[in-house]
Amino acid sequence: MIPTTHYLYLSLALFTIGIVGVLTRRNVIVMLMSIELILNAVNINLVAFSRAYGAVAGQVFAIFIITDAAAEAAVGLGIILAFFRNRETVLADEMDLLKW
Amino acid sequence: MLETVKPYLWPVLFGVIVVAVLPLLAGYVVLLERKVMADMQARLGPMRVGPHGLLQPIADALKLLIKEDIVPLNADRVIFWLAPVLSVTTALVAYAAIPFGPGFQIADMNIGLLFILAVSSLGIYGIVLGGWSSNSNYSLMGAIRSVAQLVSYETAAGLALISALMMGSSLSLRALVMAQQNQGVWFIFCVPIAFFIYLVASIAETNRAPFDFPEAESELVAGYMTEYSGFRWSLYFLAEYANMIIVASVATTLFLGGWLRPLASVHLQIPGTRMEILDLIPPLFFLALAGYCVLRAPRQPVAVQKVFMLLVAGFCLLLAAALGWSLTSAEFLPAIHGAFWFLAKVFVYIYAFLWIRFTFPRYRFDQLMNLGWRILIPLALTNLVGVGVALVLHSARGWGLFPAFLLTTLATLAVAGFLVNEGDKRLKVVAVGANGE
Amino acid sequence: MNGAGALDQVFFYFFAALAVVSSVLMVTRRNVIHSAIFLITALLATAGIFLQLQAEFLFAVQIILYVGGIMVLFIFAIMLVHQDVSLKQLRYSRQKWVAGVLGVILVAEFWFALDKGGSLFHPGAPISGGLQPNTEQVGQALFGGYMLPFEIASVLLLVAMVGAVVMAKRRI
Amino acid sequence: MDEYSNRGGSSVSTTELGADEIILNMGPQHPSTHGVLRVKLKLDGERVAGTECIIGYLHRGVEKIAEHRTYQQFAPYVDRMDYVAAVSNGLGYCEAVEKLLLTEAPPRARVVRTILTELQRIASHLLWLGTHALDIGALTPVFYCFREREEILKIFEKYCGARLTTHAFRIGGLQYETYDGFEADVKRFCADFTHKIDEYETLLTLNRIWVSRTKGVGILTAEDAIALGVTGPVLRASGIKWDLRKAQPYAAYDKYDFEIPTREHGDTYDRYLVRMDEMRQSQRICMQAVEDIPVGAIMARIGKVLKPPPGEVYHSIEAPKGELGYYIVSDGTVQPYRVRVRPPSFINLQALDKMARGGLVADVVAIIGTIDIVLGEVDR
Repeated sequence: MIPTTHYLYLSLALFTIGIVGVLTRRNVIVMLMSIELILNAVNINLVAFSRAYGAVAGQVFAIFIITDAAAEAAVGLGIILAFFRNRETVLADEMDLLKW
Repeated sequence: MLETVKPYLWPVLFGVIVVAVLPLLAGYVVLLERKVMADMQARLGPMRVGPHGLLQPIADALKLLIKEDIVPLNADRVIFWLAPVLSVTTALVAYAAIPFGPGFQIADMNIGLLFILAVSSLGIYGIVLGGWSSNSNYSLMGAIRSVAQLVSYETAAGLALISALMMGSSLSLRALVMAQQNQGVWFIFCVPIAFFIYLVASIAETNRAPFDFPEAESELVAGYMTEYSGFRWSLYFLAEYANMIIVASVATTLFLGGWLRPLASVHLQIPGTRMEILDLIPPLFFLALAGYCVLRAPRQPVAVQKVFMLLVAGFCLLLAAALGWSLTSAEFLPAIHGAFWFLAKVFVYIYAFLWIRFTFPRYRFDQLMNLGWRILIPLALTNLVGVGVALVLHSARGWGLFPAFLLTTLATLAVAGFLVNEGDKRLKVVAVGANGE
Repeated sequence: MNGAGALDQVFFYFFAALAVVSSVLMVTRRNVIHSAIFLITALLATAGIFLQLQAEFLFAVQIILYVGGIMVLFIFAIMLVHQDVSLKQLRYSRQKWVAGVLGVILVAEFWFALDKGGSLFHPGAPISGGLQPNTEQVGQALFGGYMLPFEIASVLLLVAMVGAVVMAKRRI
Repeated sequence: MDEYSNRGGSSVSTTELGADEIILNMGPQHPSTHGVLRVKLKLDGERVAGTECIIGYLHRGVEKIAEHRTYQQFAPYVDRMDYVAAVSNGLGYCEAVEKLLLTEAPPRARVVRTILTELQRIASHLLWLGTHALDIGALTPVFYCFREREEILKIFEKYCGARLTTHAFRIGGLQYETYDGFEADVKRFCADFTHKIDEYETLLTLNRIWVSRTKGVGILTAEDAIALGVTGPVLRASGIKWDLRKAQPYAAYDKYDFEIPTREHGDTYDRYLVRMDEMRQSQRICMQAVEDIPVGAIMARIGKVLKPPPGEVYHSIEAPKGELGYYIVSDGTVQPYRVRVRPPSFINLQALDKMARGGLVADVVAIIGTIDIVLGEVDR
């Protein structure tokens, strides 16, 4: 039996990598992908606990999180595409005007 | 340790069989396609390699293997290499869940259908990455089109499959077939509209005409595989045909009764024995085939071909013998005959694919999207409600299965008529608009 | 330890290593498409972990929705935006050192918490068969106790859909 | 040189959204440009914002060659322009030279010419139908069309020994008498052919996909058609009843009863219907003509060396693709001073931009098919 804490360590690793990705990369698409990674790390936690406590709630919440991720990706990518059409860039530090 | 490994032995063996036989099967599906096409187009098709072109797939495979492998300049080499492999892998993995017969299934998963859907949704990456990494306009446009197409039609296909799930109330493919056996009816007779939607959506999902946009030759040359050649190209080809067999298998399992014999609940026995008359069909079919081959053998032009024709006849005889022998054994009867009926149904489904391909012109891309989003998906949703209503009528109100489904099917058909009518009206508006410009 | 358990462990550590390695590569690759491919690998590895945790339904949902849906959307978007240029640009923004330090601090913090407090979890003895039959259990929970959140999630999706259309459409 | 950059199918990807338009090069090696037409498409997403035809890949200088050949020697060259309708090309040229010589072919020759030309029209339309359907994705009609076209080519082969570039006619009449059984062959073909057209129509005319791919696609209004000088079925599909066989009868067309099929919308579907009806009419003409072929000479008395009087002549006929005109200037020698050909495909191709603009990429393929071009004729 694998101890629950191992899942948590894995989740921690993915979470941190995701955070570092969001903070360091300039490309907004990669930032969005890093956020997906963070959500994914949370899912591992939820499912691991769901298994450990024998409660299905964790899995249900994981499904909600995936739903959320889908919504986030759709809107986020929509914004990126709209932005790219107008400004020809997908770099976060070049998005520095409130109006053009 | 041996005890741990033991339960995996049979599945691994089945897996090896599937992986080994499938490319060959795909090759012969190609031959079948060419022969059917030739038949419909008043010509003969491949006739040179082997009698009636029976060795053509092997010759083609050899030719593709020794062809030069061209990688375009500035292509992303790793992904260019990876993409076709990905395509084939996902296509093959999906076979893990398919029950070819009551005993012949690699893994009976409790999420079998979801597994197939999940794995085949991964197949998109093979196309997308291949198109992107080729560094060519045609490939990229083919890839983008294919993504849009697959994503849209997966929705319709999934919704159509759900109605079969509701009938069988399980996700395990084996349980679904058993449900059809227990209820004594193939689900296609209960939910014909769902079957139709799945038929259309599965043609679109496997990129076959009239929805073959990712590789529309008159527009995009060869779409995502424009830059591929030789063995990698043949991997894509294999994946395409493997996918065709998968969607046909899924449709067979969910709608056409899987490995069940037609009229499975009719037990007409030959007087004096336990054998059923209907079970005699498979061995007799192969006997007839063997007889035909023997008759044709002397007419072949070359000695080698005569021998080969006789070999084919012997092979058919062997199959007939196996099918006939299994009649005497209660243990093997369902297994061997099940596989026969399953494959027969799969081929009928594939034949429908081919028939449609050679009859219809190609849709335009926007028309394809309209069909998917404005007709098929609303229709699938309506159908889902209809199936729910019918099931409630059946189980809670005590209606017969057929009256309940007849009612809802007619209602869904009315919705379909309405949707198509609206679509036509919109088309007219568009045409008038174009005229006005 | 019996064989099945050993297999279980092999799967877990394999998938865990795969997930971590590919997510590191995802953050560090210059080519956005490569990043996306490594994220896909990480998500597939996570799906493997779900399977190992006997959450089969979630395994399928993860692949169908995440890998087959969301990531396809990402790749689609990457193909639509000009990506040749990004190869020549700086990968990381100026605050990368600050971010790195913050990341290390975060890891240390959580690690400390897990290390000290991990034993405080008192899970009951895991149910031997997992939550079986998994799909039915999840379904009943979803349409039973979690009906309202489910409906709210569907409204969320609708809003997101409208939002995405508004964003992406050139002329409405 | 032009605003379009020179990007081929294998160049870097340019489908980014930011740049509003991309350039896609169709051809000269593309499965559906019917030979070596090169079309530069300016695309706004999938919409066509503009097209530019680049032609000349098949240019052989046919008109210049004519100036160094005698009148008879040049006759085989005209077969190589519209090589799928060689008989019609030959008819136009022979009649033009005959006009220049102030002579006429004898009645028997004219009737045989009419029959062969109408058969050629059917063959040309069949080739068009097959390839057009293939472009739109219907794989099967092309084989049916070729099956019937084969019968026509067999008749040609029996008559003059060649199937494609026939050189069937001579200036002043015919070289060969018809073979035994010519009438029977033509009658048999015509009798069968009615059912065959119905067969094609069952495959396509009411097919939903075919209708949705062609109706409202590539609309050419009557005014535009006239302004662009478009002729043939493309013009008649826009609603203008103009057919040289009726307007200025040549060969033996004034003797036969036939109609000029027209439609009014001027879209791809109408052009399809017009050509289908034209095949029926051609079959009708053949049936009438073969019933009574006058007996008599097949060659006018014009002598072996042709020296037309100085002057010029313009003679045009209704080729399968439209008005095929020959403008010949004679300086009294054995060689023409100048020959100018007005090929129908070349003029009709000008309408491509008008029809394709605002449509989708897939429509361009349909529209190129519906114009029915032969690059040998466009480039000459």
